Amino acid sequence: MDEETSASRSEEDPAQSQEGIDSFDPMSGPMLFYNDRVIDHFTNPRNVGDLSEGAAIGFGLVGDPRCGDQTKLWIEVSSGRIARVRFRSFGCPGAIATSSMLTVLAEGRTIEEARAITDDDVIEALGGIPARKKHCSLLGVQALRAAIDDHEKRSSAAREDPA
Amino acid sequence: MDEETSASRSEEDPAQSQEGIDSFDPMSGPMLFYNDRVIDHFTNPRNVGDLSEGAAIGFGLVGDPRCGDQTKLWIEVSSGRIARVRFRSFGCPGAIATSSMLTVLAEGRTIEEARAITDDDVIEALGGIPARKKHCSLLGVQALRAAIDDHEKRSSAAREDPA
Amino acid sequence: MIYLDHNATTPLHPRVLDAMLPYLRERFGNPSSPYRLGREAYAAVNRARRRIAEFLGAMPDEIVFTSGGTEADNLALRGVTRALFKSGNHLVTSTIEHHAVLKTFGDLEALGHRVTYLPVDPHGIVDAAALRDSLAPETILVSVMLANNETGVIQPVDEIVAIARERGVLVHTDAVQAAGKLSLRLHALGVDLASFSAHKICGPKGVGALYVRRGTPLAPLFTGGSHEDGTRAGTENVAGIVGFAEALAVACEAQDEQIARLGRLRDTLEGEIRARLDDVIVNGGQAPRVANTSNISFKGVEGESIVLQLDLAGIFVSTGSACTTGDPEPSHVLLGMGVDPLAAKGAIRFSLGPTTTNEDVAFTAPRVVDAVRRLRALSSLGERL
Amino acid sequence: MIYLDHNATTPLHPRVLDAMLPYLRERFGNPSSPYRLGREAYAAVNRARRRIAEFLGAMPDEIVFTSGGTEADNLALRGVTRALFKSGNHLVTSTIEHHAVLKTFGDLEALGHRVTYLPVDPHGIVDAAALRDSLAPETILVSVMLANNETGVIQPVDEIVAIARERGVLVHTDAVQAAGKLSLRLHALGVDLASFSAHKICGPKGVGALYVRRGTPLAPLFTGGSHEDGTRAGTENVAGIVGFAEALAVACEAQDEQIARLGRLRDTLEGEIRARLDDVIVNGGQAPRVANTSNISFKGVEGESIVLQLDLAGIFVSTGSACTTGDPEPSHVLLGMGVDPLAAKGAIRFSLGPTTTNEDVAFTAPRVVDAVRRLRALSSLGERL
Ligand SMILES: Cc1ncc(COP(=O)(O)O)c(C=O)c1O
Ligand SMILES: Cc1ncc(COP(=O)(O)O)c(C=O)c1O
Repeated sequence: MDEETSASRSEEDPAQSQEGIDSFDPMSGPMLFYNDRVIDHFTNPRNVGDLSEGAAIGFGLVGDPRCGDQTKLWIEVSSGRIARVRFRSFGCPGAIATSSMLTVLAEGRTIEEARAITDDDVIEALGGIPARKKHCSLLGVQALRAAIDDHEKRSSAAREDPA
Repeated sequence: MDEETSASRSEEDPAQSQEGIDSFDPMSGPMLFYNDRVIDHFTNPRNVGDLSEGAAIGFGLVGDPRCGDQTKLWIEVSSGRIARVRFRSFGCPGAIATSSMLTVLAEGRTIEEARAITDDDVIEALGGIPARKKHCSLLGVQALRAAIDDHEKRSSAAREDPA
Repeated sequence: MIYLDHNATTPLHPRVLDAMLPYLRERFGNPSSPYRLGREAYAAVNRARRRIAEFLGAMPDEIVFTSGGTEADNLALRGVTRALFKSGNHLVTSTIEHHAVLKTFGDLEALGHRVTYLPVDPHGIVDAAALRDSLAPETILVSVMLANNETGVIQPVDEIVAIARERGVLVHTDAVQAAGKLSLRLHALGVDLASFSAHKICGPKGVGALYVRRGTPLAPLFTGGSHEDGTRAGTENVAGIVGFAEALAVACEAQDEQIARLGRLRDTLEGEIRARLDDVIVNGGQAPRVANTSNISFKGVEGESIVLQLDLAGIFVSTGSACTTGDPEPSHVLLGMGVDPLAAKGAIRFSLGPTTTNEDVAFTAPRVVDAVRRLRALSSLGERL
Repeated sequence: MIYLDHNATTPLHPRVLDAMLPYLRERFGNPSSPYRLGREAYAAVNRARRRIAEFLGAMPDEIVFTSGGTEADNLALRGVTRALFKSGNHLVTSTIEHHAVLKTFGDLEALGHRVTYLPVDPHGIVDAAALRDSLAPETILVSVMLANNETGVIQPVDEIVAIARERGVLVHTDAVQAAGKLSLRLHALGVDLASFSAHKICGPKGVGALYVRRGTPLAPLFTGGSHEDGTRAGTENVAGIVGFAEALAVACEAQDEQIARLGRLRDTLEGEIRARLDDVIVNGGQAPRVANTSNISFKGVEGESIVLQLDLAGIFVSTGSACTTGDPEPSHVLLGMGVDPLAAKGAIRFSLGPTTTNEDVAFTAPRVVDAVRRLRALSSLGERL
């Protein structure tokens, strides 16, 4: 037996226990062991949608849906801050909930602050997600960074070509 | 799977079914699946004991107790018939019951008739015994034949040496 | 709660529990024990064996009890392979088998056997003709399932038997998802080995059986006491075996009626969903299927998200075979049929059972529609449909 | 009915059945299913795993559920042998193991492994010193049971571990007859693998476990879904696993008290029999034994005849291990100890359990005496005693 997989079986977060369930390991086993906050963001995702083209906009696209999940993310930057953020995801509940939480964390932040958001920040804000689903949380973070890059490219293009 | 052992699983004699038991295969499985007649001869074996030495006596001993069962059998012959027969057995219930039944079948028979008794006769008289126990029924039959041989040897010795 | 995942497992039928309880209480003997209590247990195991054999069109001595479908599959494949290792090392199966079969062939490959995987057509039917081309002098065994667990598609096992027989090759079929859903007459079907699992037919978990046609060479998977004629050692799960027989009895008694009823419910479910959603594909929908199973791809959404949303609504369905959930890969069964990977990722298996009602289906269909609409509305693939 | 064959199997404790019933009724989910019903089942299996680990002094991830003691033994022996086939092919065991171990070693010999069988002394204790001499560079595994099923004699597994450890050889112990009868702290004992079976401790038949110390190389016996961390495929027997944990809990809670009580009853039984019959030998009576087991040879009679006569009186005992009854050979355990074949054929195993009462023993002893007297009176060996 592999020490790592095996060990994970006994880890446990009692906060994760749900009605009718004696106790279970949220970090292992069947993958839909999501906590209530994740389920809330899956059920009522924040900031779903898109933003129309414009100089203040940045767009990021991450993930190939044929072999995983996909997230698209738009930001609108105003005075160096993320004024608005929107996303769309094709993916599992983890992908949807982490993208949603990411938009909450990003909104109102400066570009630098937004770029510093990590997948661990997202996971922490959600109160944890199943171990096998951790890669999902990277989607939103990467899409945000791509959107920031895109916005910077556009703004420098706009500066260079102010016609 | 061996055709023979396998086939035996489905053979069944409903007459063997006992109180509290839906139905089972008496011919296979755990070995103490004896019917009531066998159990009667095991519980109340007929003709247990021995006969003291004498010209009319024949003695047979069959089986090595270190590697199987053992039966000792005595006959007393009178006018060419088996007037009395006694046995002792070290063995499983099958050995005891078949030896007991054999003595019942032999008593009163002529020497020729007694010699013709087969293990199948004993089994039939008992209403069947588990397949794995069939070899037991040979013990009594062989002991009887040995006793008849012994008796014949003694009588011819007596005839030759009528002192 | 609406349970539409009967291909994953089923609730115990009340008659099954009633049949088991005496063996969990006063009739606790070990079937190998030589006194009355043991004989009673032994008789119960053999009675179950006879009943099961009768329902399956086989002989009692051809039924070997196991701890489930997985063990039955392993016993068949590993047992024949070992018994016939001198005759050859080539094995044939299909790309859409259950993991209990596929992973076992994978392991046999690692041990030096050669395995051919027969392809399936777009309807999910194994290409029996391809079997003929794959057969070699060293082929010893073909294993093709009777009904697929994800799509319900019925496989041409009779054709496979006909082709294999000509060449003296043994045939195993994983019949776990066929029992209770199709009429099974094993002697008539002509397979040499067939696997069954009690918990798929309202029996208990942890019990199954392997049918082993008389004369079929088979080495045991485990050794010990001489239980099951030496084919499978270990104290028998008496209560489980008794429950298995009762479950099969219940399933077979009501089989024709259930098949008709579940077929109608399944058609209603598919009809309602298709009437209200575009870009929906019923995988295997054009093939002969067992009546209880419907595998539907909803393009543009991921199956797991549908599963969770329905779970929150008290409806239990799955994305595919239960033991591969947790696996982010799209179904090997659907990919094997040539389903587009995106459609495969949006697949949901609805599997109905004896307790499924009209109301269950009436409640479920609109919630599926809502879930798919909502998820499509937030999907990044909206425009790709 | 007086049941004195607890080493063959045990009645389910009522608390065990109560713990199982919800999983045979409404909590029927498949532990691999991703929705609530599945998670509930998954949680139940893992809770059982944690409880069992705690009672055995192990970690939860070191417990692998199986279909019983026989499968656990096979998984250990075949699994290590396969995982370590590159390291060597020499295995060591004893002459008094259960058939689940002995026959498996026999099969491994047929597959080309070399097996050394350690002898036992006249008290039934495995000669641990002989292990040292048998070890070779290619030795990979030693398997010696913790308590013998026929005599109850406790084996020097700690010494065996000490010797094997020095040489980097893995140690398996069949602890099926030790659970609930001895304090078990597996980490402290130092074995790498240990087998358990629920039905020997008032749990259900068809469930067992293998303890696999972290880091122990082990190949699976069967493949399929990724259950039990990939070590043992197949849908879990949820109710059985829950019952197993409850049974171990019941056994461990009352263990010290039961050991003392059963020891007194066992001594009474042996005392009454010896006081009233000559030519009686308590096999292993001079060795440390688990408290519930008494193996007595009655010279001049055959064990099976005693079993039947007691059966007719409503008392259930056996001649030895249940799964070899039906086998006319005298016990390999007793012969291994050097017991005279005639005495071995006259051996009866009395094995007491939690429900055994003073009255049971008081009723049994005189009936044993009567049976032996009657059978001796009709025995052809009368004069040989
Ligand atoms: C087709 C098929 N084969 C085998 C199995 C395995 O059976 P079990 O769950 O009894 O191990 C299943 C169920 O998971 C199945 O659907
Ligand atoms: C020492 C020992 N090992 C293994 C086993 C086999 O366990 P199971 O009956 O669960 O297959 C038994 C019981 O028969 C036993 O006594």
